[in-house]
Amino acid sequence: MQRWLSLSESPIDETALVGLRPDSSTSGAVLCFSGVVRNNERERPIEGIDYEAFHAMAEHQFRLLLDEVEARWPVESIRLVHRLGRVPAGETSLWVEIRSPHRGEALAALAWLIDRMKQRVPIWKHPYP
Amino acid sequence: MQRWLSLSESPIDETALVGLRPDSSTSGAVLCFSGVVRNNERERPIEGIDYEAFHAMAEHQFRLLLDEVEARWPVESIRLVHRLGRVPAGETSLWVEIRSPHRGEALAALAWLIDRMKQRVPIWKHPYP
Amino acid sequence: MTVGVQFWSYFASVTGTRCAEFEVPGGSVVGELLEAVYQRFPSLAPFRSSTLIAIHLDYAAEADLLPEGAQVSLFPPVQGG
Amino acid sequence: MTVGVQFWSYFASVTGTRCAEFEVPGGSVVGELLEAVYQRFPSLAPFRSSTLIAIHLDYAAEADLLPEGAQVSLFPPVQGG
Repeated sequence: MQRWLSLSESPIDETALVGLRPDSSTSGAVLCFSGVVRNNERERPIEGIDYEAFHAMAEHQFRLLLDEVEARWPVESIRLVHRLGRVPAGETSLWVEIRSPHRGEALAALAWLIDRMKQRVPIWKHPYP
Repeated sequence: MQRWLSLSESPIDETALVGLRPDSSTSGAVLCFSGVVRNNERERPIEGIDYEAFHAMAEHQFRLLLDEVEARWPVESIRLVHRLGRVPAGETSLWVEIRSPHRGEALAALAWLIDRMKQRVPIWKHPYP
Repeated sequence: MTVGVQFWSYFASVTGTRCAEFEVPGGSVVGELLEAVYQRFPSLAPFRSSTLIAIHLDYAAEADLLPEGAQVSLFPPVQGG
Repeated sequence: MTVGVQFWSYFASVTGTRCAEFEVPGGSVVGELLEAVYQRFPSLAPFRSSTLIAIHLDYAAEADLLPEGAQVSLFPPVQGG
């Protein structure tokens, strides 16, 4: 399984990421998830979210999760970007792309990966202002 | 629910589609699926697939499915493009984007929509050569 | 009344045509039209159990009444995506 | 032995610091370190049941042995995405 992981304060350029997708004619399914910061948190309006990470541990935990995805599903590649620092509402904080031969395993792997990320990867949200 | 549907023989420009995504800071989840033509069909190598459609009925059936998605899930928008005619292996034949407040409904709606499409929308695959 | 029938996907190869017209009595149902179709195109009959039927743009069943001026489509299982 | 402890997210506000050092006997387990942490930072004790613990980059439990030179992290539930 090819993997590409990035935790960065830079905005996530989804157009560029899609443009850089590696060619493959063996994967029939490409599933892409963008988590966008909403303009409210528990029904109170917010400007954005400040993402704090224990960076080294977050990378390590992401790698463990990717190992587990690889063991469980026939996924050909995963690209994952998590933005850190201040992310204004309307911008993307998480971008995940999964390629697999069929859509079923991509859907299952994506749902599992995001659920687990929210339990295991040390990143915290601080809404502002 | 906003909707945008296109059945066309033109290649699907995913980068452009992502770039044209309407802004929204109320939707936390954007899920995007690309169905890519594989270089084999039932384990025999192929160059590509020629997609035949009963065009008017396909559009009508897609609209009925989108009506049902709208009734079942709090989806904010769906954009769907199905390519017709000859699609070489490695190129995208189906592109679907679903925006919703949370990822759960986007995942459920996407899985449902593609399953139903494969039962209801009159499009047929003719592998070549 | 005259009913137009279109054949899609490999049904066009099986019948050798993309469309045909049939005369059926007013008040006929889809199943009665199918009998006339299979009489003219017996090679299509073996596909009957998996045949999908539409009147104009909507799916129909064999028991459905044929409206005046119906355009019927017959096709094999669909496979978009 | 000396154990470094880091506090993440609002645990840093609760303790008023991002890191602290503790002296514990060799052979101590994580739970024993926690007792020392809560003694110095009693305001952190109410969060004990939801506190996540890591030794270096891996999750740990209260019963785990503290290795020599351990770097321990304490933090509230994570919320990436």
